[in-house]
Amino acid sequence: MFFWQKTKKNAPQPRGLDDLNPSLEINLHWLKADILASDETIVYRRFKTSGAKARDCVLVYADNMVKHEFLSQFVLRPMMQSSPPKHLRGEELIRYLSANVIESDGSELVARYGEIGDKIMNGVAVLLVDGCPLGIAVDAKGWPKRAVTEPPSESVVRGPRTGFSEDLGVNISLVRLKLSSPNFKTRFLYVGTQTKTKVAILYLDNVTSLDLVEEVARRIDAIEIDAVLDSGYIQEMIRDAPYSPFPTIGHTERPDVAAAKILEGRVAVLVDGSPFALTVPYLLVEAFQVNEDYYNQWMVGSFHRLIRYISYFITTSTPAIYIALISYHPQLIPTNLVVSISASRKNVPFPGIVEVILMGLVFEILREGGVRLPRPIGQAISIVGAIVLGEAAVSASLVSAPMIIVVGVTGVAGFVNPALNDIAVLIRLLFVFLAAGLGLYGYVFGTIAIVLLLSSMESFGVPYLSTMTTIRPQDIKDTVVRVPWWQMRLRPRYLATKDRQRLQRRTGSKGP
Amino acid sequence: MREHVPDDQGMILVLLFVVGNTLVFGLGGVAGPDIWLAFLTATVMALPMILLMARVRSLMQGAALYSGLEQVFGKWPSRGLALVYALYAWRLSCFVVSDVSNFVQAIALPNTPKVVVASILALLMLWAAKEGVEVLARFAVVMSKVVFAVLLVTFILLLSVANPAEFLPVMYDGAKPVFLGAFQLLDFPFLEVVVLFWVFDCFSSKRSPFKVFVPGFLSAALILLVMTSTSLAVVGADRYSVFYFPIWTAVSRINVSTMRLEAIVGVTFAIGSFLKMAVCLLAASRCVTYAFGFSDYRFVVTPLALAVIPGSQWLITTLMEVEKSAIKTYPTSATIYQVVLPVVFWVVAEIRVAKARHQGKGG
Amino acid sequence: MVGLVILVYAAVAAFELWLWAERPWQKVLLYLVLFAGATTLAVLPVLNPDLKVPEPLGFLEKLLKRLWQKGGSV
Amino acid sequence: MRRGFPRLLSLLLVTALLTGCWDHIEIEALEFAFGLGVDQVEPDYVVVVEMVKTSGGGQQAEVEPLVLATKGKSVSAAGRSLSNPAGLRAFWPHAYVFLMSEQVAREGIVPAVENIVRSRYIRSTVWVFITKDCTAEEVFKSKPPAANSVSEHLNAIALMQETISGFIPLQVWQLSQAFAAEGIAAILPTVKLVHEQGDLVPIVEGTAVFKGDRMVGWLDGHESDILCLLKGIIQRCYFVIDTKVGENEFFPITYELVGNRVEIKPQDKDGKLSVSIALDLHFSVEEMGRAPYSFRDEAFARSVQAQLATAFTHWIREFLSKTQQEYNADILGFGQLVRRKEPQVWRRLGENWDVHFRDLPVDLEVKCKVTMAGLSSEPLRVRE
Repeated sequence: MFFWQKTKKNAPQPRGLDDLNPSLEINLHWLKADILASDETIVYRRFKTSGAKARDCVLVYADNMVKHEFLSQFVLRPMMQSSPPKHLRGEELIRYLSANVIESDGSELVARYGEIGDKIMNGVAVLLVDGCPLGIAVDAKGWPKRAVTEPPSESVVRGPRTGFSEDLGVNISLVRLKLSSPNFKTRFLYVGTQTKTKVAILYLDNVTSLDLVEEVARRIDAIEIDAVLDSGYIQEMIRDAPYSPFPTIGHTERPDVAAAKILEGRVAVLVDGSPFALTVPYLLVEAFQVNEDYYNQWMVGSFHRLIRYISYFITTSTPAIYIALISYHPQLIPTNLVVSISASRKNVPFPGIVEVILMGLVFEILREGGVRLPRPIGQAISIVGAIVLGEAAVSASLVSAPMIIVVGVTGVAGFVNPALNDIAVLIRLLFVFLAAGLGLYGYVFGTIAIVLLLSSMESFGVPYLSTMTTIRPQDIKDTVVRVPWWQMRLRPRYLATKDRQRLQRRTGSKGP
Repeated sequence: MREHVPDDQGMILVLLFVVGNTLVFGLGGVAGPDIWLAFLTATVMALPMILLMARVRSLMQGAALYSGLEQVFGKWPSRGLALVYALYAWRLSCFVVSDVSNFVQAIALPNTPKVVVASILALLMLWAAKEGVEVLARFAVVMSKVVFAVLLVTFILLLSVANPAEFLPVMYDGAKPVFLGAFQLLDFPFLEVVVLFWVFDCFSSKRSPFKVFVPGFLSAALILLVMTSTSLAVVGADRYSVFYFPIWTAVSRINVSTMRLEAIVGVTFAIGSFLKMAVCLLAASRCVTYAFGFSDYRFVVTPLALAVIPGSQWLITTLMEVEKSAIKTYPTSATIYQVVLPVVFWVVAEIRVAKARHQGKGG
Repeated sequence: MVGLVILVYAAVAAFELWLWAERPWQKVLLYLVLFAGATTLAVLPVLNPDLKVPEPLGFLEKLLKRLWQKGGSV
Repeated sequence: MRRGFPRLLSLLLVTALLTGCWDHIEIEALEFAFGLGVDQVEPDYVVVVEMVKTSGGGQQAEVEPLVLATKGKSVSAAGRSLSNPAGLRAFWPHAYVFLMSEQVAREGIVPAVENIVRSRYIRSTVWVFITKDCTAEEVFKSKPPAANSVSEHLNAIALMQETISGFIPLQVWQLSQAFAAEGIAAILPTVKLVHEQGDLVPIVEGTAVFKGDRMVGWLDGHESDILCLLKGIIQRCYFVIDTKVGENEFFPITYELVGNRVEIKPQDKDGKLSVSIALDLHFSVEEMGRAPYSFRDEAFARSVQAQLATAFTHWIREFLSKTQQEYNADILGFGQLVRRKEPQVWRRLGENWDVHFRDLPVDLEVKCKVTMAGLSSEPLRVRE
């Protein structure tokens, strides 16, 4: 199915599975010549223990992946000062050192070259002692980390400021801080034949259906890929409806959002090295929900949400409806308007559809340019481009003035729903073509097609339109509007299969 | 693979199916000012048939359609029945496609060949029918919200120009026009619900056929009654039957400043009709495959849908014939499909089920 | 025109058959029969624009009409 | 997952291939027809069209009216043939008004109106007028002071009927409804030209009365107001009545009609049909001139109300005799009312309603009430 599966490397590392040799020199030779060959960031720190029978030791680690003070203070110093009993040999000696000398909290014994290689790559220092066929892996991970900051892609006015960072452990703890309950479970999986990236599945075991958790785990396990550099890889590999442009897996940079989704019965997937948590199942309504809806007063939140739906309608449909109206149904435009549109199009050489596509293209180019360029220049580009080009195009009679408004409104409305904005471009194009061919009825046929596509989609067994395809009052309380919290007594039924009670009946300060 | 439609979605499916392509046509025009009486009469007359259908489905004890049919009627009779209904459903689907393509041509696109609209519709319904009844039901619920919103707005606006005196005098020409109107309504659209018998695969409980069919049908009847009567009160009882599309005409008289609303009604009509034709196609495919003993129906959808394109152009060619088919129709075949066969099979089913129960007790 | 119609229908049929995962002969047979029917239906009206719609129940209709008229109502 | 993709692809492909642009029009190539007039039906149709020409492009749009007249075998044929001299395609759905000359109206308006009722292109909300003492062409060629075109001018007037008064605006669909209904005769408002600052300006005043589709007579502005009153149409018209105050002094006082409730009931007593009209009129006093009286004076108020009732009874009687005896056209729809309320009677009399209508006794009961007197209760007093 995916071509990279075929290029999977199945030639094993020559020495990877071999056991360590008692001789330190041989071990070092193999490490330098094979496992860790041609890697100049690896540090081999030679030293000796004290006492009558000083032993030769080497501490191997990758530079900048470890905490150097920690190693000096809790491994090197006690080792150098220690004098292990003379009679200890081999494995016994290693066990003694691990138990009595090394002061680190995370240490384990390693026996194979391959293991040593993996550990060192992950920021673990390995201590080898002459005469022992085992090494001690000391957990001294310490690489440069980003602080927990406010996520740039999902900023809020009201709400917590924390965002995920690239460290899996930190991320899990951020979610756990929100959901400090023994029901909160995590499960680890490792993905990537090269990277062995750690992936965590987070859920609440009294809310989420275990089938869902199993399904997620099964799909992640089935991934065979060399590397996972971001959660985006996993997102694309485990999603439903891969040919549909609509997202079927959600992602967020915010622990509060992840926690809220888990509380509704979803499963969150965190990937080491990625500040984006994935949440499944993902429904269409979620694209229109923003965490601030829940933090603000409910009427305000509902209004903003309504605006988001309307904007999406505007951004996908305005050009198509405009085209349909001016090229097929001028009778439907109010008389004054139709006269002025007609007048403003008098000297424009192109038909409406060419104008729409031309201007739409220019808009997308400006946007892309603005995104990729460094921020200050980007802004200048978009402003200059938009104002100068628009104005000049109208006075040069290349496009008509109403078209500038249509394209402008379309573009601006698109920014309201970042999650669906990329797809909006595709939908818009489809609608524009259909409207250019059959007028409003073409647009309607396009809408029917899109709704059909959406109705046929599922995300992890849950219909994609779930909350929109029901007329049960409880299930539509959190869709187009958000009713107040005291009204949302139950969790959504299509997700939370076990404990549906969100609100105890008598709690909540002012139930009506 | 069992396809299971939740009761509420099923109800909306029934509702939209009935309302579907009916919305713009001048139904029950013969009844004149007594149109509301015709609607009530037709509803009362249709209700036993709807109950009967629900009852037969309920006798199947929640079994899936195919196995349930064999269990209740026996293998060969039910297959024969399926073949007969395949023809009916397919023809109905052709009619609806032709309604829409004629409507679109008359209202908006006079120079566009009807085949083009019919082909696009056929393609869309092919897709929809292949996705199955679950997806169709979801589609129905999503779209129903648009349809309801449009209907509500147009209804309120129509009220402002409606003249209630148009309903007077009551029964000036006696009960005959009322009954004539009611018979028309029974045939199209009320009893076309028989098609839906073949569409639902299985129900969640013994009672849910009733929960799906009865409220769905009743609310559809109510919506049609309200919309049709209101537009009659706008257009005028004397002019109502003159127009091909009275509701559309009525809406075109609303002036909300300078906004023109009739396009929205046309759009609603297209959506409802689309659902209806897709459901009919689905039913036709299921009947055909069942008649030939296949459990999967999806593979015959494409040829049937492609047959609808010429079918819709051939069976009905002009707008004038659309009216004929919508209002005068084919009373004989309608009676057979909509009344005679269902009644016969209901009786058979009752007898067989009772017998089986008796034997069960005896054994 | 006729050739084009037949060509298009045949192409669609071939394309869809190619998409099938497995092709048991019963299914293929029914599929092809139905497709042939559809093609005929598409071709006939092109060949003969005045093709009448068959009314298999026409005799019943006439009978019924006579009965209605005898009954005096309608 | 293999099936979703080809389906979407084929959908796109087919729609792209199939959607030609048979009905595609470019909006800038259209010329919007705002008004249509028919001046003559026999032997050839004489049709006038008012269009607007748009020009400009860029920021400032300009709109100019353009009036073209032509002859043809039918309204639509003539209308279509106008595209040739205009050089642009006439676009009808935005038409505001439809005018017919008196000659057409006298000969029967069905041949002129039929096209409008049937047309897909012309909306049924077009205003219909009869031109009095002038042709439609003259009306379209006149110069309205404010609006861009005559059609917009007439449309604006029709929309302001409630305050302008003196006519009842009608749209095509209402006309066709009146034609189709039993027991009601059609009416149409009339347009005439008046001199205003050296220009001819079209105004709407009065009503043309029809019997069947032929015009049988006129009602002037005042009679139209009475008609309006009796039809229950809200119209805030002014009535200046010489009101008797005190001993034998008469002062012209201006009253504004602020509310009219009408109840028209057919009554069938012993096989004798009559119609009773109960009117409940509310007035506000707009202007009293030199009349030195205050509406705080109850006796005065009562006398004024009584005088109003007398005046209106008189006017209505005159109006009724004009419609019943002179025109014999049931423009108030008594017949329709009888049919709706007393279907049994209608069965008996409907056949030759004309005859019955001519001598139909009408009971009239007019109640008048002055409910407002502006902001001051006292008249303007001048100290001598």
